[in-house]
Amino acid sequence: MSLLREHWRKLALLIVGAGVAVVPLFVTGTDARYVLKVLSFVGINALIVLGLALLFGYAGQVSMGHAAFFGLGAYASAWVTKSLGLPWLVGLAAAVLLTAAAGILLALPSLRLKGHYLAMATLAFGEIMRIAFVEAKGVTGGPDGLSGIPYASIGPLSFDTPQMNYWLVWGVLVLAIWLAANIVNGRPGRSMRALHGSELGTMASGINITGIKVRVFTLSAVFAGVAGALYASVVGFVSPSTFSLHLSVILVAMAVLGGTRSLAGPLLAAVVLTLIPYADAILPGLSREVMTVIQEWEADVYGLVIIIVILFMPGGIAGALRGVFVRGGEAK
Amino acid sequence: MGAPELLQFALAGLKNGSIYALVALGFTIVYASTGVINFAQGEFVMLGGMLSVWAHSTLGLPLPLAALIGILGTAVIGVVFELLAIRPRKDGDPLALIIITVGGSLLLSNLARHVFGPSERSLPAFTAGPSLRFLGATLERQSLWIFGLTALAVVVLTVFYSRTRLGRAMRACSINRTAARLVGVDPKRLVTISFALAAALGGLAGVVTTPLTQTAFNVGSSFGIKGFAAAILGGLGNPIAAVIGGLVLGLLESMSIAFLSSTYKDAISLVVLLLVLFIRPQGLLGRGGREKV
Amino acid sequence: MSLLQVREVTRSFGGLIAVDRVSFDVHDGQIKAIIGPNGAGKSTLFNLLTCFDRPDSGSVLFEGRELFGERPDRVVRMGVARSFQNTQLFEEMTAHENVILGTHARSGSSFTPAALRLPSARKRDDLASQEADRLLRLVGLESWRGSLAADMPHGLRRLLEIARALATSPRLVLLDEPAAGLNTQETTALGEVLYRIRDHGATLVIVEHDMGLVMEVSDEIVVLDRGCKIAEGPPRLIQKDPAVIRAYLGEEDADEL
Amino acid sequence: MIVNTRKVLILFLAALLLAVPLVGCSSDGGKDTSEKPAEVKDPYRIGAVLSETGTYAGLGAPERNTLEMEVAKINDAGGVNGHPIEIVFEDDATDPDTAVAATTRLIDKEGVMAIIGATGTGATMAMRQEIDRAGIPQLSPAGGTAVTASFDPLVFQTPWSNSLVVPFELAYIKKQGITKIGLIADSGGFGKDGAGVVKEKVAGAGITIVAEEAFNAGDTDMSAQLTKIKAAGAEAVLMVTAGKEAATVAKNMMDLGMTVPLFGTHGNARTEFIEGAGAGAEGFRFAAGKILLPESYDSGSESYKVATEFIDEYSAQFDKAPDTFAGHAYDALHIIINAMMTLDEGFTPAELRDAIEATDGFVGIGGVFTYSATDHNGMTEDDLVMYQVTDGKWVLAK
Repeated sequence: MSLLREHWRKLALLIVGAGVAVVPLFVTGTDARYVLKVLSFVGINALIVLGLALLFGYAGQVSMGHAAFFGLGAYASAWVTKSLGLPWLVGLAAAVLLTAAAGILLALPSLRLKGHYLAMATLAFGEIMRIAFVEAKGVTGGPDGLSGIPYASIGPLSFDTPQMNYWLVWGVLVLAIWLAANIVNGRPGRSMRALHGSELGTMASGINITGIKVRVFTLSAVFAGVAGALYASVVGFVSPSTFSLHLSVILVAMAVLGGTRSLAGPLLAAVVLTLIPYADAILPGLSREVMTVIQEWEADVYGLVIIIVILFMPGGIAGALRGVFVRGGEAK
Repeated sequence: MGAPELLQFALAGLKNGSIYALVALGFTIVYASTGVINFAQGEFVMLGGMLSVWAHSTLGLPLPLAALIGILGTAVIGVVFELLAIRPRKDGDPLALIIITVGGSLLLSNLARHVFGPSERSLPAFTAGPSLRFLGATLERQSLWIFGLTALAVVVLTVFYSRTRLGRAMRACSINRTAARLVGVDPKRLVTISFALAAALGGLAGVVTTPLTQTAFNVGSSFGIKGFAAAILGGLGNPIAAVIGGLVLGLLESMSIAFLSSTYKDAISLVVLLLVLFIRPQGLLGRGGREKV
Repeated sequence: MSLLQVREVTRSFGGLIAVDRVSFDVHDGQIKAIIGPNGAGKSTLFNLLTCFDRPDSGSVLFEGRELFGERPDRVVRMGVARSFQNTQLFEEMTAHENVILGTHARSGSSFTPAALRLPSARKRDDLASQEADRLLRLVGLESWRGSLAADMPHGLRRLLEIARALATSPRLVLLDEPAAGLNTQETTALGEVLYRIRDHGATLVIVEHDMGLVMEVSDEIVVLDRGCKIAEGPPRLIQKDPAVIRAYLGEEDADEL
Repeated sequence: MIVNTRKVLILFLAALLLAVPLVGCSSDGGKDTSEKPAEVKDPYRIGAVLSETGTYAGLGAPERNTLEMEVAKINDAGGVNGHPIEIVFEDDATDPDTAVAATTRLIDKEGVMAIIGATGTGATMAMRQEIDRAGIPQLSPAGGTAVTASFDPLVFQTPWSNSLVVPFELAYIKKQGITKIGLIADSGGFGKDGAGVVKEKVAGAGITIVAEEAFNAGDTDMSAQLTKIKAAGAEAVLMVTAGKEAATVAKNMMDLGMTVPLFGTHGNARTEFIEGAGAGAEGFRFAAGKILLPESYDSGSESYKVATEFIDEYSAQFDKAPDTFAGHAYDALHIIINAMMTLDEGFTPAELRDAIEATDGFVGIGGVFTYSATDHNGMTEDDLVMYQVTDGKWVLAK
């Protein structure tokens, strides 16, 4: 049984990988560039939300400061590749190391805090970092930001077209999903589910709860940092206004809408909510008039969608999906 | 730096602090009845200002009446929001409700943009006239309104919580939701009342600050952050803690400007807030307590 | 040197002293029982020994190392496992998984090997799975391997929790009322399990109300009353100790002595 | 739990299967008339990336109003050489990456030949990568110095930048006999940019900064900062911000009993400031283009005619006088239109860019624009005047 599932998973992963890979071959119209750019943004958001889903859905923690990690990753790689002129992979490594360090430094003292106090601490961290992004002009370019950030490249391979950007972002995303799924299904995931079941029992099993939470927090910070590095090279421009509290809150909302103990739900929420203002990227029939109305009412629609989903889908998207799957005959 | 300047810094800090305190009070009230941080609290401040401006400038009503409309109108919106968006979620899961308030915040601020337009609006001062001078420092008349109304709100809330049956039921409810039912009060009604109260207080904050700062559809989030910070700094417990948190935050900011740097005043006060949380995770006046095995 | 040295341990709640300067030793390979009337402070002492609670004063040395001040999970990794009076199982997991979680104490929950599905992680998972199966057989639960903890009958849940505790490869196992709620047959089976555990090299401390079980399995007994140790010794002597009889007078258990 | 991974994968697969055909369709449906060689009556399409929502919504709204009004007028008058003008609006929600996606959509999906935008400096800068790639000209109504200081041959700017306004204003301040100023600026893009230029230029103007203070958007009181400026012995306060907090600064100064003059910049040329600051606005002086008071032009001049006509039409249509942002959008549009007028049928974006760069003496709302290969801001100090608030109205300052 387990072997069967193992194969299933490999096969499915292959199919999805292949599916993601071939999308650019189908997107060939005049607006291909636009569609691929939008899909790249979707992938970047999905990557951050994936980290938040691990943090919130499995470790039960909330971070209101993930935009700051996103920004740290973006600035780190932008600075290394643009100002220092070093290879992109070095920039990526800098983004990973910096966000990991910041994640641990914030997580260690913060995880003593519960609920709202943790939310406030991470929020404060996010705001402090935003001020730092504005003030550290020498590195960040201040409020004007850093422009002319080079495209990602690995050796001779340059990710300088929308197709390549798309492949890069979604390649990293698929890899991150694989990592996250392994964690969730492996020992750390089991420990986190245990924690969800009984905190005392978890301690009695000799499991270091704080250690796990710190690691999940750090991992989710690193996911955001990697997303930042991707963002910097895809957009070519980084400025402080992107990494706002508003973004942090929207990302958390996506994770919560997705539902707990699920990766699929939050990912789906990230994809759908990110696509709202770019609806015509996947629904080409939409007229300009409709798009104008959507853009005008986008923020209201966001708010409304958040309220309605949480009111009428108590388990989030994941809960609804589970319902469908169970009814679909999966129950043993 | 002389004594008059110091006093001036203190007054500036207390004025900002009182505004933060008013917003923090709203957070505290909703938190007490639901265990939820209401991210739409800042939007109540915005709505209070916007509605009173609308009543005063567009309808041409006298200022006191416009202020009343701002406060009561916001309270009504708070109740409607609770009935439509909070109450239907039966399990009362705090995190779900918090995210609902995030959605509410987005919705309210953008609806306000559609209704009132994107530009900033203002109100005249409650009492005209030059600012008061004493000991070499000055204080504008509107600040007295802010101090007075904040103090009044604290007194009324304290009396309400300790002397009235409804208030006591709300306190009981914050400890244990079934306890309220034992006292014979429907906890659902208490949640509605707490939203009405919090919205009215937010509206009040909006009305008294608009003559000083103007208001716009997007001012809610900055009020929300400061109020949330003040409520956490004080410790999410009682009205007094909220006010102390607000005043401490305000003074912290103005003293940062006085002795350090106005560029980093927010960073400085946030760092202090973080340190307080790391040392006293329950806030300055919050109840500690070990966890039970 | 004794495995566990309890020295002058005191814990009070408000004005009430729950554990008052209690001292005793547990030697390697022993089964030691802690008994006493309701409210004698047994559970409090138990929580103190496993660091789920902090004492006001005193010290507890395990293999010569101070336990007080350690986190509960570290104490488990040092070799002191426990069960709970109200079982703390992972209800939505199978019996097998519950026991596997105990093995995390030794082999950790490390992220990197798991995330990358390294061969070392798989090997460790296989070993953990085999170890869990072995322990399920040890406590006689092999037929319940795939059942959810939530679906298991009360008595078996206690055994499952013991198996999980053993999975942490402890040198000392503390069991909090393992026989509570068990029928005679189950209690006899439990006694067998306790012997088997000891024969595998672990030392046992049990808090227990069932005097039959206590008298049968324990090598030594500590008697607490109102927070104080009033007697310590082998079962035969304890049964005749006047202070113990006095403490139990008026309690229904006194007849059983 | 293994099942869960499978669900992740299945879902993604499902989403992809759904997305791929849709995307595929879009490539069929995406063919555009603008691809064909321009025929008579085919519209010329211009993109506009404006902040209609988000923080800068208050700025994006008048810009959009202006563009809609002006395009209708141009088309009623027969368009450009017979081609109607079509503006494709995008909202960047005051967010750089939304601006990038919007730009990509305008270029690839809508086939625009020039882009007006973005409202904010950050979004303007973010769009550059796409603009450069497509090689089409961009006219930005954003005021940041970086827009033209960090030079891009494709990017033009219509507002007075801080590097133009600040030296003009410092010279005026010096002329008042003031040598010691206190600087107060917001910590956002506009304030930082302006404060930087002020600090760079004071020495040359013979002025010293005795206190430098900052505030954040959303701050409710600046009296602490002003107290420091007062204590430092400043003879005047120079404020750089475009936010509503400007009114609070003016009011706080009055309430603190500070009698030294307050100077602002073109960022304060909004009626909302006077309304908000009330009595505190009295005597406030700032530099801006002549649009605020058309009578500052000779009444017979071309500038006067353009300005009064625009103000009258805008006021009639939107029941509100146009602010400077409306003016910047007006200029951006008309500079493009004028450049198009000079070109033959079937011009390329590169030719359009060259024609825009050749703009010489265009009389707009912000001033008279003359672009060159090195100057893409195009205005001079001659286009600026000092204003003073008197009795709640702008008048020319002495």
